[in-house]
Amino acid sequence: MVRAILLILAVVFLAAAPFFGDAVMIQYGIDALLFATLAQAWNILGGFTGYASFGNSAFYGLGTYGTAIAMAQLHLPFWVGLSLGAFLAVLCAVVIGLPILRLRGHYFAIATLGLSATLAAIISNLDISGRNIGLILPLTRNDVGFYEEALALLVASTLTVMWIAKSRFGMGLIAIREDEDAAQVMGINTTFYKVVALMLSAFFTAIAGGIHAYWITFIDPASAFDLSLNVRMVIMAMFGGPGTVLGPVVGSFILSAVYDALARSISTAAALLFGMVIVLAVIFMPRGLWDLGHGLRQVGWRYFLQNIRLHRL
Amino acid sequence: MGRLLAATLAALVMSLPVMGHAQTKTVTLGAALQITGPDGNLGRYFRDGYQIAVDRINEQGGLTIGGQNYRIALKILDSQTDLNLSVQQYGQLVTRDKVDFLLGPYNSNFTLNDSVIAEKYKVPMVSGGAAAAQIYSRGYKYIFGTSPPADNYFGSTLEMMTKLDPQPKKIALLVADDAFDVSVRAGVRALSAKDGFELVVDQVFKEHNADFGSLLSLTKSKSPDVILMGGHETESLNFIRQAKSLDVNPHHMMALTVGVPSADFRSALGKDAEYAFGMTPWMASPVIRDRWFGDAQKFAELFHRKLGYEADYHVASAVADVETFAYALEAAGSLDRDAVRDAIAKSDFESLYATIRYGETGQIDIPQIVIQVQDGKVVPVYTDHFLNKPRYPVPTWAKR
Amino acid sequence: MLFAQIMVNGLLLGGLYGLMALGMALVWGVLNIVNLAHGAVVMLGGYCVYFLFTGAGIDPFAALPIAMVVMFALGYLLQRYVLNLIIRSAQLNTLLITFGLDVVLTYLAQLAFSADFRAINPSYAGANLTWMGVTIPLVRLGAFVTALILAGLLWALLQRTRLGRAIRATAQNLVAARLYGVNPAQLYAVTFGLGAALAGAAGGLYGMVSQVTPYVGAALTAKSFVITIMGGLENPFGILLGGVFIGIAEALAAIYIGPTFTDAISFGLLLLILVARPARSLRGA
Amino acid sequence: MSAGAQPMLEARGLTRRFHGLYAVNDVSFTLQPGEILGLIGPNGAGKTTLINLISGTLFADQGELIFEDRRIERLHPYQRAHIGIGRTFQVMKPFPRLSVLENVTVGALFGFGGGERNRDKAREQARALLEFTGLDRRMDQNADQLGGPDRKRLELAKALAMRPKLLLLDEVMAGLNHVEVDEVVTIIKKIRDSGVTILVIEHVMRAIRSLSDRIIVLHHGEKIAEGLPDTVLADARVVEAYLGKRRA
Repeated sequence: MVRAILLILAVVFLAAAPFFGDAVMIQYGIDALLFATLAQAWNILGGFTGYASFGNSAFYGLGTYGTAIAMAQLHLPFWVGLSLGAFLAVLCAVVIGLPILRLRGHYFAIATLGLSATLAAIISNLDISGRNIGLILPLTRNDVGFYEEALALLVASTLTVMWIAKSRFGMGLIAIREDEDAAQVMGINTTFYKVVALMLSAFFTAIAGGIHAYWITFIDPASAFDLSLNVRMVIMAMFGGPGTVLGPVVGSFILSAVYDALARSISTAAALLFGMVIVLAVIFMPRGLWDLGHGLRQVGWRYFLQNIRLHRL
Repeated sequence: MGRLLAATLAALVMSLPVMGHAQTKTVTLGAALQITGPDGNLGRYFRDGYQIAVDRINEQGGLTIGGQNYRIALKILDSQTDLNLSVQQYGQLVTRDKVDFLLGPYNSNFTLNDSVIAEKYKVPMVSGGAAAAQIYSRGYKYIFGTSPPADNYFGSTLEMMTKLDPQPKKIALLVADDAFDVSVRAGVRALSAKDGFELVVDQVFKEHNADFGSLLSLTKSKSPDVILMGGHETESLNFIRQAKSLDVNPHHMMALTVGVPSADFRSALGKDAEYAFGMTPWMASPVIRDRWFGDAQKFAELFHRKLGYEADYHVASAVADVETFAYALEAAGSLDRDAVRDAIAKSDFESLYATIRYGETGQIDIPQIVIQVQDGKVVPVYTDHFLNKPRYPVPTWAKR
Repeated sequence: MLFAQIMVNGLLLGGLYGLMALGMALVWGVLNIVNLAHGAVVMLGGYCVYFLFTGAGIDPFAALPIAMVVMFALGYLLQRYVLNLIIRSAQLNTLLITFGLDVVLTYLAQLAFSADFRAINPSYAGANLTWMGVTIPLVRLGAFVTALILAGLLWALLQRTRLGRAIRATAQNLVAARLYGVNPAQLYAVTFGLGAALAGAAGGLYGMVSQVTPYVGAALTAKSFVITIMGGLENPFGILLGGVFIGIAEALAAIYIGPTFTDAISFGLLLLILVARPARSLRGA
Repeated sequence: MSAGAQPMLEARGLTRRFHGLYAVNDVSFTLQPGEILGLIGPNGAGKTTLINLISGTLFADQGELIFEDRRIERLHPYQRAHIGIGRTFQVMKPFPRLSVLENVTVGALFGFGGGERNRDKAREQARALLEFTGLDRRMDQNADQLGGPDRKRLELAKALAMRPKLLLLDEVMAGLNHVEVDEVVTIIKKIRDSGVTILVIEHVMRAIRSLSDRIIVLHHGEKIAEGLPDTVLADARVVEAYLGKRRA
């Protein structure tokens, strides 16, 4: 109960923030909120079922292009574009999810990566998507509006994950992560569960892509299907705690802030330090902040050494 | 943290002289450039070009705006060739760092995105490294560019070709699929239809393509008189090296949109750069006068002395961007953004880069000078008349 | 004639592709690490050969073995003191850590060598010979032959030596490897080092036919993925064959479908092969 | 085994090959409601494969499976779970990072008839089963922290939570000491008394003899004997194939 009240307060605070912060804060906020949504969306499949998708950038790209094609080429309103993007992404999740969700481990990761690269290559050859040149959307001077939309999307995705974590459906997803063969013989329709998780993941990812497209007003295949964006989703979700409700959100807020601070103060070496942070995080806190919190409370700083002892050769 | 502290201290020290003159005020220009990351080698041209122009203007007493003496300050951030970060940083420059005006990043793609910030906050931005038509055709009012339109890049080359003997007929046109090169292609197609050239090869390849084996073999099989190639520097470099190794020789000549003017490019190619035609909107010539640097040649010498490498048209274009603001600020007589914006639109001055006049859309239109590598040096060959004798027709790889 | 030329282009390019993927396949097959920093190691190998050539005047082909030794050392250290620490962690973590390493190596290279592109340009770089109307670039032929030799050496090492048998046993299971009396930590590091050495050789050759910048890595990693999947993890020559297949497919696609479709073709093929293979044979790997 | 009785499960000519080798070859048998059928045979005889075929973890190359009048050989494992087939794994498959209670809750949430929809009710059922199997003390521990015997119990509790009509037990007593074996035998008998039909693979002869109503013996994938425990265990071929091999 206390937790629920705290969360509601946090959301109210975030919703009110743009009326007190300056324009950069809002801009930074939009980015951070969208990233958190992407991490949370990745978490639905990656965190709960353990299927590490590198194809979320494909859903992001479809959301982006759905919105852009609707607005720039067909002159339809924004919400129609968002729906089109989300529809394309969810459709793609069903069609491609069925065959590739049979693959496990690295093979699944690479197939999803191939999906994203293939879609990017196809989009860059289509006239309706402006080929490799990209599309220009109309300019809107309403960053506060974009901020609130991004926040609403993050809240919606987090509520969805909250429901998953408490539901029978979520229990099924977790069972798949823990042992898929066992989950099957216990009566879980694993294919169905995985595809639904992928669809949910695709849905939120696509909407985030659509909002970002309208905000930034220019998209091209390289930015819409950016693999490094996908890697960032994974890192943020993993850093926070995969398969938890708030881990991915907290993780992505922290990493966004760290990255932003690095990029601002020591510009040139920021990416380098970010790479090192990833390496160190994987070594010393491979299960994310959530686990780190528990671990530190239980065994203190020895938690870090314990991780190495547990995972080294 | 230590670095942050050091940076703050440095900033303080740098701002000291300004504080010393109570009557001198500051106008700040800001840019987020690709200092690191894949575009880092070209981003630094803009950093150095902006910096040398600002320093020079300040050394010579700064500007007089509305009767008040001003110095120019420059705030440059490194976008690390990260598009998202670049947009964020431009936002930060405007709203948090409170810079007065914006200078553009390198390349069309970044400018397409970053100019949205300029438009959103109604801050004039002058960009020196973006030629794609899309940037200027959106009806935006606050973006200006000193790169000539992409669709006319090969204009002077094709014009020259009509005057060459033997007269070339068959053209192989190969361009990348990015915004800039697609515009280049559209221009060549229109012009070659007008001038009666035949496009025997007309292919678009993927941006960042590294292997041209198939395209070169196809080209060879069509035996063109001329190869026109449009792509980034890396693609152009691969293209020439692979043309040599596959023994692909156009009968008469090969011309490239980018690369030839850059020393980096020529030294990477070594002898294979010889005879290649290219283009530049700018040469370090003593006849191009400039208020602060004297003339273009003097500028080039100064630049080389200070920075240790050769200035090319990117650098000159960057200087012209800063000078655009200098002239416009003096003309507007205030730092009011809309007044300055209108003054920029009315720009008409001689710079070491070219005569600066922005067209309807905000883009400058100046002709490309056809250049050729002759004995390892870049020699201007043609503008609307021959400047020097081209080495033509070009010998085959085997006969060099 | 054009067709024959295209096939030869594809074949020769494919050999280089195959060599690039060889190291990745070895590490993947034996250590079950999909190394996202693979392309970065290729890139470093390229710089290594470049500096040996321009700085010390060593012929690029002669510089390959030196570059391989240097990259072996780098790979050995990375595995021994970094990757071994997390080898039993969740599979995704190996992806993440190698991604982090990729970023670190790329930006270190940028700091050390700047973003300028470097082409390895020996006097014979553009030389070629013509045979029945088909032009064969000498450097690419050299690269192809080098790829064959290195694949052969790797095969011999794996099949004919005690070390090789220990490495193969490790691929089956770790306990079996202990029977060879080899310290697994050592063995892992040696295997990763071998993979890096092969990547280094590929980098040197890549610098000769193309150019090296700190940022070429990601594209090369992606290409290696595709080929590794095509070629399977079992046999070095299978990998080379995978490379040749992709090389030819791309060369043909560039002419007969359109040059902007090469990526769509190779990644589409990757997807197709993964989806079409029987699920069981891919499980758990 | 009167001809008129309706069998719980009937297998006809079940066959499964791996790389051309027969793991299970033309095996037929029936299982009556309320019966405990013992399945024995030396290592590699195909016992686990047979259970995999019944639970759907593997598909049969040939043969038919009839469960309560219904052909099921093409059903997916989860569908078989829904109609009432539950199993344990020889190589135990607990959900390692879930608590013991959660592990069993999963069984209750899914399993027969699609399971209990409400997570709280499912948890209550799971709690009851943990008491039944003697695991209630370990309820809140993670499954990967359990010792061997407790893992066996957990495996059993998970399968029971599915409320199966037919329970397939794959070596639930391996590695247990005498006292523990007796406990488990008692539990299994109780399960049967509650109306569950059971197929049990076991190496512990003492247990199989006291548990089974009937026994079938597999050897090299083929059924070589079937009948009452005492008869089968005295069969010369069985002694040679199975016991003989064990002594060697």
